[in-house]
Amino acid sequence: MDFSFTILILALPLFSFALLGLTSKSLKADLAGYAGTTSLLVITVLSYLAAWRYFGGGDAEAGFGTTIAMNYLWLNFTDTLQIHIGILLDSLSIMMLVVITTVSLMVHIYSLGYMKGEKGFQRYYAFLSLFTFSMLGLVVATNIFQMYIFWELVGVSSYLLIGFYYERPSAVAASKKAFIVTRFADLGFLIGILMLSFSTGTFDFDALTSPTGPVISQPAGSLFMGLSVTTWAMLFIFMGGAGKSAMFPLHIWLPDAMEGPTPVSALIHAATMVVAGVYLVARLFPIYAMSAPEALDVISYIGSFTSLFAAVIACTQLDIKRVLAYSTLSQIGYMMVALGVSGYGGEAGLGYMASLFHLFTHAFFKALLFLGAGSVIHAVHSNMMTDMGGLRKYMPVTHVTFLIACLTIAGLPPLSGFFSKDEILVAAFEHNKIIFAVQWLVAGITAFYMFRLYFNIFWNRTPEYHHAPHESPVTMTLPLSFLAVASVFAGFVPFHELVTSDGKAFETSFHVLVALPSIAVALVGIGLAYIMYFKQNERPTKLAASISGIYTAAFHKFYIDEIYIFITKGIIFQFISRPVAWFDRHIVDGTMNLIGNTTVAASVVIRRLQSGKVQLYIWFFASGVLLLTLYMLLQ
Amino acid sequence: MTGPKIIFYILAAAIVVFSVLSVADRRILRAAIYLLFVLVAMAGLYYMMNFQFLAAVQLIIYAGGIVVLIIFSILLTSQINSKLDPPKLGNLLLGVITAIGGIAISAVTIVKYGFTPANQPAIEPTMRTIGHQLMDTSEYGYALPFEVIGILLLAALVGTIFIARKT
Amino acid sequence: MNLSSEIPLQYMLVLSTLVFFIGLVSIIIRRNLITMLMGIELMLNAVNINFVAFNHYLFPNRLEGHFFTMIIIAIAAAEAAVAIALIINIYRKVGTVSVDDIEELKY
Amino acid sequence: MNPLLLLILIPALTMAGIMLAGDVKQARVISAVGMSAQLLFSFVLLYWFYQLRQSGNTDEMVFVSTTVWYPSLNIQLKFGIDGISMSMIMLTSIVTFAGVFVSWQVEYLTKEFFISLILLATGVFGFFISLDLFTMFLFYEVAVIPMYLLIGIWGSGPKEYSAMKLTLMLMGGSALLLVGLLGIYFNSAANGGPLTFDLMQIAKNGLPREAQMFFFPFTFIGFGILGALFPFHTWSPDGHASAPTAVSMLHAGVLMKLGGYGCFRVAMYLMPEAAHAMAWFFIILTTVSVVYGAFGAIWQKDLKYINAYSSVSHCGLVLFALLMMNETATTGALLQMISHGLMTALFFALIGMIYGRTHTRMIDEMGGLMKVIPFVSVLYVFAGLASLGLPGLSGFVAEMTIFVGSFQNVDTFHRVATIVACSSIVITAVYILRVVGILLLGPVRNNHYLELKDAMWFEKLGGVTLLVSIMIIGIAPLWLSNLLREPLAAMLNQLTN
Repeated sequence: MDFSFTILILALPLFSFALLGLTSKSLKADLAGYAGTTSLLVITVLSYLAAWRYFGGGDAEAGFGTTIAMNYLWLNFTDTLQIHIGILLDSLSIMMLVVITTVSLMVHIYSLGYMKGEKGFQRYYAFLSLFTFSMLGLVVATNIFQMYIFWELVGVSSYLLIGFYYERPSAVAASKKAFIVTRFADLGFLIGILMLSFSTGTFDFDALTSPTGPVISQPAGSLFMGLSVTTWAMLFIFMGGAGKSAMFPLHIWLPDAMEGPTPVSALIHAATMVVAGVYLVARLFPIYAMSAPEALDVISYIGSFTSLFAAVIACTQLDIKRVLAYSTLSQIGYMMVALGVSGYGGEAGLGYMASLFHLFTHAFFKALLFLGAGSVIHAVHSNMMTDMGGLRKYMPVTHVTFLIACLTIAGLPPLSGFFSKDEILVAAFEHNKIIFAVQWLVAGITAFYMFRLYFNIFWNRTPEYHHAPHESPVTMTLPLSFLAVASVFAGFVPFHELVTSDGKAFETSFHVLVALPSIAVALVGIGLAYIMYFKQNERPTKLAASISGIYTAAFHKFYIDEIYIFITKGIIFQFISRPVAWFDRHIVDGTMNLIGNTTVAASVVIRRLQSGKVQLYIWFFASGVLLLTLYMLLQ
Repeated sequence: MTGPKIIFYILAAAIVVFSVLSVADRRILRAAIYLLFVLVAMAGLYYMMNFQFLAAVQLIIYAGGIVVLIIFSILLTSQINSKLDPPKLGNLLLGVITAIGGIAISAVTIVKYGFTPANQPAIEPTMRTIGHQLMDTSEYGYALPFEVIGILLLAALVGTIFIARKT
Repeated sequence: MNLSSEIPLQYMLVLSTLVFFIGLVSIIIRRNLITMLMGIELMLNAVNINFVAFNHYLFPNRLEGHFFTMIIIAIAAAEAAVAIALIINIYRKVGTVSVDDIEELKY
Repeated sequence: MNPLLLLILIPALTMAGIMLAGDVKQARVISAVGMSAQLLFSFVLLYWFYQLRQSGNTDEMVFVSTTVWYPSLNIQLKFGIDGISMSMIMLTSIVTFAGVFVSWQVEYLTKEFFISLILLATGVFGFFISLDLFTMFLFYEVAVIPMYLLIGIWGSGPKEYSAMKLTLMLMGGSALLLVGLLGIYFNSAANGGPLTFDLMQIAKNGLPREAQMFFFPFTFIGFGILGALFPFHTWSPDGHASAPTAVSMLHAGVLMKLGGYGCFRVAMYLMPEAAHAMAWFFIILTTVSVVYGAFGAIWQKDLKYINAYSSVSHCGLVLFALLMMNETATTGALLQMISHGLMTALFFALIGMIYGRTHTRMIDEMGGLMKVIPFVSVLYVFAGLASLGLPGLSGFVAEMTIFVGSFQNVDTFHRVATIVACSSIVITAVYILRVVGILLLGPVRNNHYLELKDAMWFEKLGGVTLLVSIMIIGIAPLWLSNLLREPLAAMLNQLTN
């Protein structure tokens, strides 16, 4: 099969970025938006075409293979370590292509309405194109270094988009924070790459992840602190993934990243970029599963903890986008858990499949939630829950789609969230009961905070609005409707036949024992939320007061931000950077000046000899000659 | 005591005495005149050593030229009757001690060193020989130094005019 | 006429030494520029005596010392001319010819 | 005639032309034309170079010409280039070209300014094409001396102090270097043959081990001072802060590269045994440089200081990679030289533009420039991103090559040093984003700034030239990396045996 057309998938957004970036203001705003959207539409079609060809042409029983559509040498380090820029197509990357292009297209369309009239509209679309390009480049990477390259590009486009409102100091700070935190994580990623590539002599995913290849079948022998070099490398690489996917304790940038325009949050900070970490682990999964199981355990614990931690915080936040951000954290935690508890191949790879399944469904419903929230914000001009309420009358489409999304994320059948979450719980149940229990609990909390959000926005008391809120334009409601449909039906995609750890299909079975309790706990969560938030009442405040310690801590995000600020401002700036600057000025430079000053001081002393008294000079000269003569005579 | 010896002693005494006087006298014009005597006595010394031409040059240039120049400049820069400041004691001590030390070192060296007297036949420094050698470019010819000196004198001439002219 | 039988070379050399150091003393103790110049002339002449004497006593077959002396005399003339031009110029500018007062170029 | 001589001749003619120029305008135009010709000629040279290589010429050096200049000491005028010098020449002509345009508005003693600037560039060109240590040193001095005048006359702030400091420290470096070079010279005959300054000849003959051990530190530190080796880097912040824009550009962009180039071509290439024996010490110094410079930059408030410290960090990386002594790391070091040269030149050009408009370089006095002077600001963001190693811009290519290369050394010491050096990419991000955040983004702090004019055509031309070069390297690095790598195999063979 010929997949050479896929090069357009990379080329088009890059071209549209260059075009929009270079012409910027000279292009009319509308035109820029349409140009960007059109190019994305083409890309979406191409991705679907690729998916259709790929899955249509392969045989699920025998397993889908890997196709390298193109591969250009970009830079060579040594004879074996070379960076190629290429396109690798397998079930994983095709799935990601579909998700990214779909959500991105929706966001492009949505932004036509949402961003209308904003200053820098062209810039916005240019950045979106850049992001799309980077994200697509990331998922089709043929080698880990190409992935790193696009990983960084994704980071910078995220930086640019978060800081889109660059005149707002909070946006600037948030973008800076996001970039630096992920950059710190990328340092780990880079070190991991260096270690891995050195011990294996290759960057190529093909060679790295082939179960029969040299990398996995010949595990690195030497141990360091009880773990093999490969394990360390994989842990470092996971650090990069954790940074991008905002796993605890590198999660702090994500809530702040909500300073960006809402569609951006939907695209980057909910559906696509933040799952790059999951994608990374999935991409290298064979190595994790076979050469570094300890690393996999770490991943599952971190994922599990993050999901619980974030869910608790989400219950207390008032900014609706932040609630959604913490919800994203929590859901990505789910995906990580699923990967962590998975094995490789066949039935054992259930977790892997479940993780990607959840990634898939989550992309739709979380994008929907964000876009819905954006629609609400667009109408109310505020992010705060306290400024909202009773909006169901004003915004019917938004209301319905938002409700669907909430039900989906709560995991009620037959919506897509139920299926994917159920698979994850099954995988966890089979692997580790404690993790299962935690995830089960989190499912309940998720339902609770989502419906807290839902009730607070669309029901509850109706505050005084300055202008009556109105439904969003069709450019915004259309994507909402589309995503709602996708959220409902995405669960019926036969993932276990398409995207599996070894590419071969396997059978999944429905576990009543797991499914029923999870539905039950979701219903309990929804019920609690109904009691507390459906109508305005005193219960929430009372409850908050009764557990004020935990509540305040959660409300302040468990003070992680403060710890970070203490470390960066307090320790790195004040205790390293400032002394270094001082040291440089006063000690190093001081030494140099001291040398200079000593010379000057010495010359002040010596110049006294040059008195301007000619006769003295003559005497010096004459007596010098005499002394020399005497010396030579006496020899 | 032969004739030459007597003449030498007289000349030597004149040279030393007048040099000392020229240094010691605080009236500057007199000092210049003492210098003139020293130079003339030296011309006599050259004459004794058979260098008549050199003696003549000494008389013409030094006695006739330089000393006159010095006297002119004295007249231009100071009063006839004014006396020079007495030397500073420190300078005097330094100078005299250095001079005595130097004289001692040199004299000892000179006396101790055994000069081998010449055994080649002497040539007469006649005007002809001098003229030939001065214009000669072969060995023992001094054409190049002669020309260089010419240029030097020219440069000095120009320089002097340049320095001394009123701006 | 050959003096070597009458007067030893050393006499000449000692004489020149005496003159040389008297000149040196003159430079060191006198502060008037013209007197200092006279001291220099003395020293030059002392050197001339040496040259001439060496020529006469040790190398009578050549005229090197003779020519050296001539050249020195020429240079002395040039030097004196330039020096006196400078002295007069200094006198015009500063109003004195004492070295103690002319020390702007120190440091 | 050797075409390389044109590299010196064109600037010389330009200088003569400026001298004859009637007024300021003519002087400008003549320098612009001259440097454009120089740039064009470098491209032609590159083309010829490729042609020669393609026609099967595998000599280490091409375009070699030798003239004995001073026979009794065997000093030769020997010129020749390989891939490394070729790329350095390209770098120099690009930066000089941009520099001339950026200094378009110099008002005071314009002719003299351009003459000094081009004289400096001539020295650099001469240095890169010389194959004779003596000539090399000569051109090195030609490049360093005009710096004093340029900073002392056209600088700002405490310019005399800075000019003095910079010149004296670099002269101190030269003194060490001279000792080193003479040491090499007088030992060059130890294994037979006459005493020589000829680089290739010395490399072939080899130097005795004791001589290497003694003179390597002199040579390395001598060049290292110019390459801002810790702790001899303090001339850089002060010097750059006071220097006029184009001078900062040339200095940080090109002159500092002389240091790295010299360290490699002279110190390490001629004295491999000593280089091996002492590498550990200098690796520690350079690792400190890398991290220390980056941390130092965080606390600065003056734009030029920030960039100067960032240069310390980046140039530290150059020397660090050179000392790793393997092909990949060395390629990375050379890439980093070029990348840093372009990037830092762009930085200084932009800082000059900003300073020319706001009359301050203190970041906390400015803010929101993005809104006021978008062109300059966008270029600044690009320069910043290149500096923090964004893929698609040159910094990434260089840094990654360095890190991958350094990681090829298996022992723990090199590993730890590499990881420490890697951490600089995070710190770099911190200070770059800090500057971008305070300086360009956020609300406009000073209402006067609202009336500022964006870049003029000549400023745009200068800036865009640099940016495009950065992007070309960043997007398609393979040709450059191959160009640099080509002579390395032979040279590193020398180093490892």
